[in-house]
Formats: sequence, C-alpha cells, structure tokens
Amino acid sequence: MEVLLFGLIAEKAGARRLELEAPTLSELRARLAERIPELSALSYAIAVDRVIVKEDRALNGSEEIAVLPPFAGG
Amino acid sequence: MEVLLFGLIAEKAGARRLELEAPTLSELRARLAERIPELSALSYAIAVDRVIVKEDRALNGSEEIAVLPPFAGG
Amino acid sequence: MSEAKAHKVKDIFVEGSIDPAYIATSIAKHTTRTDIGAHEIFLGQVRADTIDGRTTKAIEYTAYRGMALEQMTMIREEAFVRWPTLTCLHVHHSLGVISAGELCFMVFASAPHRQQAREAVAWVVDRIKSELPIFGKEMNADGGHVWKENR
Amino acid sequence: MSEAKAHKVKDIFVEGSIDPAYIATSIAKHTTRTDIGAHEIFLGQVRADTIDGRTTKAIEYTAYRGMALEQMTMIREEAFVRWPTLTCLHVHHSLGVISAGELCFMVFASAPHRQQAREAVAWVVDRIKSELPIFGKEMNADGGHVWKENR
Repeated sequence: MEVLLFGLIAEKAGARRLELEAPTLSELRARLAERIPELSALSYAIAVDRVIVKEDRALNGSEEIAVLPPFAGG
Repeated sequence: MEVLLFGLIAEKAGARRLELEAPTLSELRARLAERIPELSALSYAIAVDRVIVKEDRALNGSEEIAVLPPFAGG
Repeated sequence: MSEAKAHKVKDIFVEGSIDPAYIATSIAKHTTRTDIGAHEIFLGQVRADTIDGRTTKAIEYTAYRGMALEQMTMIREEAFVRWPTLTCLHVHHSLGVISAGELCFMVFASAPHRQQAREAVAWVVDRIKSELPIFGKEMNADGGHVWKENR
Repeated sequence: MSEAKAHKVKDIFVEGSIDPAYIATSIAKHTTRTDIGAHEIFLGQVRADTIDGRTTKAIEYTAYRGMALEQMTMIREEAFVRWPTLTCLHVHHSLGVISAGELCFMVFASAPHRQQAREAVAWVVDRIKSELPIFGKEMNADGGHVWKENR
C-alpha cells in the first residue's frame, strides 16, 4: 500500500511516499520504523483514510495511509 | 454655566446647549428638570469635566457640564 | 510603554463609514513589524433590524468628543498594562449617517501571539460600548427614528 | 443550515501569502447582508523569531490537503451548530514560502451580534491549529531550518 509522508518525516525518509505492505497497523508501524530509522525518536500520528487512528486495526491495502508529524498550521 | 446636551436629551430640549446657573449638582439637576420636562422619564448621566458624577457636589461655574443619554457606540 | 505613548490622545472618530480599503491599508502597514504573529480585528456593521414593523435604514452617530477621547485614552493605557506584549491597538468609530450594511466601528489589535490580541480586542470593544459617550439615532425607512441604547 | 451548505467541502488553501486587499474585498462583500452587525477577523502573520541566535526569515507551509479539508468541513459544520446565528465563516491558509511579516492565515466570522462572531473565531482558530494536518518549515536567515510545532 502507498504511505504518504509529510514535513519532517518526509525529510527524514527522503521521500514523500513509500510503498509498504502490512496486514495490520502495528505491522505497518514496524515496517515504517525499518525504513525510517529516525522515526522512533520523532513524534508522529498515523491517519487511515484521513482519520487519525491510535489503536491497532486490520488493513486491507486499499486504505489511504499518512504519517503526520506535529501540526503547525496558523 | 454652559450645559452640553446630547442625543435624545438634546432632541427633547430642542437645543444642544443650555445656559443655567446652579451652585451644586443637585440644584443643577432641578434646573434641568424645569427646562426639560421629559427629563424625569429618561435615563441619563451627568458628566462634570468629562467624568460622570453621581453624588452631589459644589459647582463653581467653570466646569464643563454634559447631560448624557444612554451610550450607543459600536 | 513610554509616557508620551501612553498619554497621547488619538482621535478615533471618522466622518462617515469605515472603508474596507482603509482596513486593508491598516493591515498592510504591519508587514514591517516582524515581531507580530497575530492580528485580531472587530468590525461593527449597521444592521437593518426590523422592530415593530419598522426597519432601520441607517444610524446617525454623534459623540461627546472631548470626553470620548479622554475615556479612550484611559482604556488604551489600561489595555497596554493588561496585555504588555500588545504591539499596537487601532480604534475607529464613525460619526454622521451610516447606512445599513456599512461599517461604523473597528478595533484592531496586534501581538506576538493570538491570546493577547484576542483578549484585548474583546475587552476594548466591550469597554468602548459601555463607556464612550457615543449616541446613535436609528433612522427608519418610514422616516421615524429610535434612539439606540447599548445594553 | 441546508445539508448542501453543511457538507460542501471548501478549499481553504491559497498559494502564497494572503493579500490585505483580498481581505478588504472579502469584508466589502458583506455590505449587502444587512442582518450582520459584527465581523471578527483573526489574521496570522509570520514572525521573525530569533531562537539560539537564528532568525526565521520565512515559513514554508505544506499540508495533507485531503485530510485538512475534511477536518475543516467538520469544524465548520460544528461551528454553525454551536453558534446557530453565525452568518458566515471564511477560512484561508497559505501554502508555500511565506516571508516574515506576511499573512498566512485568516479566520473571518460574521454574525448579528459580536459575542457569536468572537467566540466562533477563537474556537475555529484553536481547532485549526490543533487539528489540521498543516506543516511548517521555519527557514532561518543562515540557511538552516527548524520544523514548527504548535503547542
């Protein structure tokens, strides 16, 4: 599935999108940590279909996933 | 002394200034009530030298006196 | 805040309505003040209220200028004491006949952060409405009038 | 409020800074709405903060547009439920590089009376700052950068 990266996270990853496969959100978090070693030291949230999700959940691969560093609007 | 009238009070008095003599504020109120019969039915404040005064006080005739209907700014 | 700044009596009154283009110019003047992070602006607009079947078409504002400007100077000084980080505070009030839909009042505060600008504008607007000797004659479409009273 | 009005997703994003003249045009458009008595406008301006000897010369804003617009639609709907007399609510946020001193954010609410407009703007500004996925890269005069974080 395609994972969208923003701001500081995109900078650390050197990319604004990653292609990752994971059956659950917790496994996706593990894949992300492998691809972006700095991630463990950063504050971020994951949005599934444009809603921030904190608990683990199953993913079917069709979701829009985004990794969001702290917001800074305004 | 010259007494400045504003808004509704000026309208009722048919004038924006009155020439009245009174040694105290309470006597000035009595003179105003004679000259503007509608005044007793109206809500108003009196400013002496641009400050609203509620208690009685002596007047020496050099003060700037104003009769102020309810404020409506904004 | 210097004594000179504190005690300068600024004229807040403008003849006729407040032009939106004037507000834009006022906003644009702040671009050189790069310590400002937040502007809060309140604008009063004349409403065409209908009461007992009579609709306001305009308000004619008059003021006891001398007292109003002295009160405003005190309110301004107190605002800069209450919100010490306030960068600037601009106030304008219209005099004369202002038609429904036109702007008659502006309070514009700027500060490094939004909280101060927001609180200052709310407080200054409320103080002006209750303490400045400004009078409003609501002129109805039928030719009659009613004197406005702030509650 | 009609369902159509409630659920329309408006684009709040503008490329580059917000022009004061645009704000004036936006204000002027409300003169035909004679049920409005109060406008409250919040403007965010990029500050040239100096931290550890480094001064911000600009912020580059990016956003997760799809999510931001969905969040904004929900915030807008909730605002019209909380303040039912709100007449209108306009929101703009800049994307791209905005220099210190330029405007990057506008929340503009209008209502018959000031209390609703004032409360709605404060609430909407705070919600946007905490809930919209907008990211800011503070670009320093020395060529480095720091990622902005709203507290």
